[in-house]
Amino acid sequence: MAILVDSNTVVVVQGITGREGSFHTKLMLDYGTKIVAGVTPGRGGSEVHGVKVYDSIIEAKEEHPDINTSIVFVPARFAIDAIYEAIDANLKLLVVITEGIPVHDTLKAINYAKSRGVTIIGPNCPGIITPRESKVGIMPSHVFTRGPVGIVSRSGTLTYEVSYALSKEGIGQSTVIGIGGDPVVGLTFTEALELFEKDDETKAVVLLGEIGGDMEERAARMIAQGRFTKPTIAFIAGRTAPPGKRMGHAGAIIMMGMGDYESKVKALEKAGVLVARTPFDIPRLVSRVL
Amino acid sequence: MAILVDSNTVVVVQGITGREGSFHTKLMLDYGTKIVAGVTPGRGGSEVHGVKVYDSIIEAKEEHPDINTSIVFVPARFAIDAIYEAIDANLKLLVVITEGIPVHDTLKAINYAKSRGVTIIGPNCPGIITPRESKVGIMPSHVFTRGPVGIVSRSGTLTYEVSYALSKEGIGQSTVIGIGGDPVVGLTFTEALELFEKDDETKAVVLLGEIGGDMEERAARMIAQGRFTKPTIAFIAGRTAPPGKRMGHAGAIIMMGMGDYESKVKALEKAGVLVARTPFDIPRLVSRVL
Amino acid sequence: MKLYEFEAKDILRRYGVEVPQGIVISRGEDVRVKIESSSLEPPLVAKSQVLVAGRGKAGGIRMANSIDEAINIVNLLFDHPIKGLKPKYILVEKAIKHDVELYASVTLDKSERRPVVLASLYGGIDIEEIAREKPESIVRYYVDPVKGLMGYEARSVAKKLGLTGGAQTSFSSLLQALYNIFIDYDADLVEVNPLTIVDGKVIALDARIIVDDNAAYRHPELAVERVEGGEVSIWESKARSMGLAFVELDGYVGIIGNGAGLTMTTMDLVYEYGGAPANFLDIGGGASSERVKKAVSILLEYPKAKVILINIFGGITRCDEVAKGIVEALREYKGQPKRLYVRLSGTREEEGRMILEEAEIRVYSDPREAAIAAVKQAEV
Amino acid sequence: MKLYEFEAKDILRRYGVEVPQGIVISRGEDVRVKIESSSLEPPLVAKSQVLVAGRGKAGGIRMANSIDEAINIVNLLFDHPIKGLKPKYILVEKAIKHDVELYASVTLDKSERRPVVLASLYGGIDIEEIAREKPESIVRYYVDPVKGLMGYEARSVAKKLGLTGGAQTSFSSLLQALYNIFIDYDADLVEVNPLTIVDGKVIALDARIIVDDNAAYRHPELAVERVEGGEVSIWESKARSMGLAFVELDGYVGIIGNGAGLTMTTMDLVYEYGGAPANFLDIGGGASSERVKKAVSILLEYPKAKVILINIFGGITRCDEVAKGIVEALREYKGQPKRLYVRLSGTREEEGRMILEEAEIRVYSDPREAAIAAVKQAEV
Repeated sequence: MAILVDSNTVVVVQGITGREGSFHTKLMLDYGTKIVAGVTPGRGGSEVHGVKVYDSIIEAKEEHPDINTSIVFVPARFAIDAIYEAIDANLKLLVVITEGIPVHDTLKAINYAKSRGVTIIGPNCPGIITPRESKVGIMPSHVFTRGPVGIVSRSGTLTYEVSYALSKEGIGQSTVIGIGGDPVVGLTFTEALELFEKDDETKAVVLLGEIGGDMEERAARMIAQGRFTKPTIAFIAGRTAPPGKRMGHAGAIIMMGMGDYESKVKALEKAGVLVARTPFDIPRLVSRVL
Repeated sequence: MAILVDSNTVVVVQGITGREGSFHTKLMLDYGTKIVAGVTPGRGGSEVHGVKVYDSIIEAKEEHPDINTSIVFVPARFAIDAIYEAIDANLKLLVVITEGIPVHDTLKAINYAKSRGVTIIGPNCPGIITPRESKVGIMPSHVFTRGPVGIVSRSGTLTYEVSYALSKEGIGQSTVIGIGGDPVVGLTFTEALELFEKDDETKAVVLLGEIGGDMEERAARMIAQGRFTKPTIAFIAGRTAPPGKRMGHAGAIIMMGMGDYESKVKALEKAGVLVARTPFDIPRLVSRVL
Repeated sequence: MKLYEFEAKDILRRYGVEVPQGIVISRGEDVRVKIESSSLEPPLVAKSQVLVAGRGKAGGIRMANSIDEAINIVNLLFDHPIKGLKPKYILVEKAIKHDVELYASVTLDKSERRPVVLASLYGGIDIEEIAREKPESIVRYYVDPVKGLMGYEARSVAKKLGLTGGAQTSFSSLLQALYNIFIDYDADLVEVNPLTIVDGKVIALDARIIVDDNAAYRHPELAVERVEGGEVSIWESKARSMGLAFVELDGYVGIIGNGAGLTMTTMDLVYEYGGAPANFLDIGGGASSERVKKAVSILLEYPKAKVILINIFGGITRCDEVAKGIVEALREYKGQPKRLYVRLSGTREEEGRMILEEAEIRVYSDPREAAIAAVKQAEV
Repeated sequence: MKLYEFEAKDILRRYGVEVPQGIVISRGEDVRVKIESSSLEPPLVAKSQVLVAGRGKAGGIRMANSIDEAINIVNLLFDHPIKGLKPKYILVEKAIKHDVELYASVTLDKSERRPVVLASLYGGIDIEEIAREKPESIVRYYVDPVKGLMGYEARSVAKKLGLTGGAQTSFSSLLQALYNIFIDYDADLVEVNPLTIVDGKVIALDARIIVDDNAAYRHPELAVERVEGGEVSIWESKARSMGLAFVELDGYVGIIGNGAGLTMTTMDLVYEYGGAPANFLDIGGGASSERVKKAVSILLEYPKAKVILINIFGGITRCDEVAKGIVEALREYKGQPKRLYVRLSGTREEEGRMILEEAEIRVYSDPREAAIAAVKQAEV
């Protein structure tokens, strides 16, 4: 089963002719991802690693009506346009790799996507992988193996670290999602947990958080309320980080008492989540619940 | 039966403390319209013709949860705010009397209303009346009588003229709607016809148009396509008006070949509509089809 | 509110659209000093800044191949009336050599209740003819007003026109700029006609922006002195300055009504009974006696109106206010007496009727009777 | 990008918010001339314009009861460092006598993914304490970003605070202005704290606007010379000028990672094995060798870092680019040699490993081993 991407995922790469777009198109193709088209305005007609490039998604869909997913490498200033184009073309999943998108743009795009029933992963994220089926992202493929553990993470590289550690211990993954490091992202922890809850293949979930924000607290609340029922192991990066920079008084007022390491760990443990002290303790904790 | 307003219509008057708001509240109350509250920000607690005034619709609804309709007399600069307030308060029908609302504001309000399933009549309109049940508008009551003819009109005063002429001949009206004279209005001819089509009481419809725009042509197309099937009598004001002022080339390109008297009459007659030469010919034509 | 070409071009420039380098000279300024102190080099084009259409055909646009010629032409244009009105401003621009003239605009399609982008490869003064004869050559694109015009949509319009490469990119940026101006300025119309493409870059050669009068209060920055005119008679501008909708016509029966529909119908009736209306004058909804007084006073002064036919069906308009206004206008009027034919119906009809009858003005309840009587009297 | 108080107040003024009459004096200007030529009359308040918090407690705000006193105070403030940094601008304002201090702001609630209005009757420097102790005294209102903040919504917030009459109207206009600024300026925060109410009219006494750095390119008008600083060490500002995320810490193990999560985890590991990180330095995703070179060069120069621990798990970052950057930084470095502990995994790991091993740098595949070795060496 797995969630969001699988062997039926048919991908268009937006910004395929850029440095990163082209490089990772090759790696995704090598992994077996069904990339059938690329889009770069003004570059229609060319080819990148054997993938045909179009000026627009609409034109790509005319020849490949089965496209249902986009991965976006378009530079930050043009990213919102690319995202709207993909939503308007009725794709169902967008994975936005681009870093540095203005947060007001992200907000608009996420609102628009929600109103059209589209899922956005990211921005500023490593993407999503269902091992042995489809990789729509930029993660190093070799660290993943297929198995019963779902992973959802705010940090890209930490995801690789943990997946690698699990794989080395013979524990595979159903789907691994890096939701992105920006302050506002399309798919949140709780939304990812909802999807994992419904996925029979996923027997346990690893949640990789960070200090800041309250996404971990929200996940903890969801688990405490019984809306997510599978065994969960968490790690929160930043235990030893000094208190972060603050944004005026408003940030402090909104986040009152949330966002620091202790708050997150306390909330998660209270909800019955096993919290690992280092990422390398995760495989042991996962084995315990499987 | 009738359409949109009837004895279940419960009204809040927005801008009730203004000159027109107060004057017409009295006239509507005299007609029997169920006005249970008025709203003028900052004037909450006062009374107008025995109607209690609130600072906001939410506060009015707390005491009168059955409010389902608003009539808006608020000055043009503040009208969009009043309209949004009424939509957000989940009212179902808004009658906007206010003249001089910027067209971009109207556009926004209409889009928002549509997305929330709310009907807006107007702006810059005389309102709607279902004789002997409810008047939500500013029309002179005595010209209307109850009967089988629905009227939908772009012109306020012409509506009174024709209703009066019909009533004098003993032909009553089911519901009479002045959709408003602004270039962009919430309820159009075709939308009104859809409602009259479903109303058993309405046996024939009088459509009062004007030169300019293509609302009459659209109504004609609807009738020609069989989407409105009741006998229809039309009058188009402006037969002898000189060609109007034009707005750049764009207006001419959009309206290419539409909008003038001949175009409208031709389209309507082709669709089987009886077109009256003067408003005073209408009763005779209506009698013919009833 | 129509903006002058130079105002429109200033706005376009701020939205990143390329327009020819130019300067504006106001009436009374030293033309030579202004041109010589600018960095403009010939060939130049001098354009009379008026708010009426047909300026080119009326000789309001002239080329100059030297600075001296430009100075002469500007002086000449200041004295050259366009549709009866001399310009207050002249725009002097670098002339742009160009081979193609395209068209682009954003306006509101009032029937669809959506903003629409119009674009064509064939711009210039014949655009309407092209729209009639080759409608398929004009691309229409409806915009979702909640979303705005996204880049990919603008590009699809440019591509549909057949533009490629830099021209496609530049043209789509232009469309997005026009759309943003349309929204930001509460515009009825933002039109660039013609525009040209030089080295893959769009240049706006002429520009037209009309701001919604109802929203003008939001744009106090558009404060340049504005001379509406040329097409408008002194009577029309007099009425407009009082906020009344007035159109001068060729007949002899002066007409006042409330509401455009009823006023037009009153004109139709006058024709029906063999007369000809001298004007269209709509006092609008809810007119005060003061407003009515002004309207009646204008028609009393207006020489074309031999008689005055007033047709009022009161809704938000109150007949007593109308009657008061009529009586006051007559009281103040010192000129040649004119006969008034007044029809009153609706809100406060009785009160109004009493006021008028006290002033010995006959009140009709059937507008046909009033129209017939007025036409008859006017023919005397 | 944080705006200065005077910039924020300029913007507020343009959005119709009343702010005290005032002038800005830049370092180097003639203070006497500037104040005397203004129409300011005592009592005045002089405010050091810095981008760090806690200015009031650090003596950056002073009252003056005469023009001469104001001149003295301004000169004094120019020489008075706030958190280590002397101001470049001083704002001199008419002092507003006031009894109440309220709070209002618009920011983005990142969890709700919605803009939120915060308002309280109890503003001033203790607002956070109030938020903790009397959270119910702060009104939060979430805004539908598609619709914006409508007047009726702003009024409901003002009413919830207990404001009535003119104060209610004025406060709701303020909230709408703050929201519009929030949107128009791509702001992370628009905050007025405190504001006061005099004769039913809101006056913003202080103002704070933070523009999203990622959107700063859209606001070229915010071009005043900006001295970030005070709280930021020279190492931090050096790293930032190269676009690197750097935080100075008190330990001795220099740290470079890719991605905030992994970099923080590397710090956590150093602590876990008994060491203490000298810094946080995240090279971000997809760093070029040039960027890596800059990061490594900073840590080589950075005296607190006795050893350097580099932890890279390549995704969009390529290990070969990282390796090249490290080698180049070492090649150019002329100072005291430092030991590097490099962990490489992921994209192009093998290529990276080869480059480093050629340069005789040991590459670890387990970050724990690298951390243990680095901590051990640093303790030598």
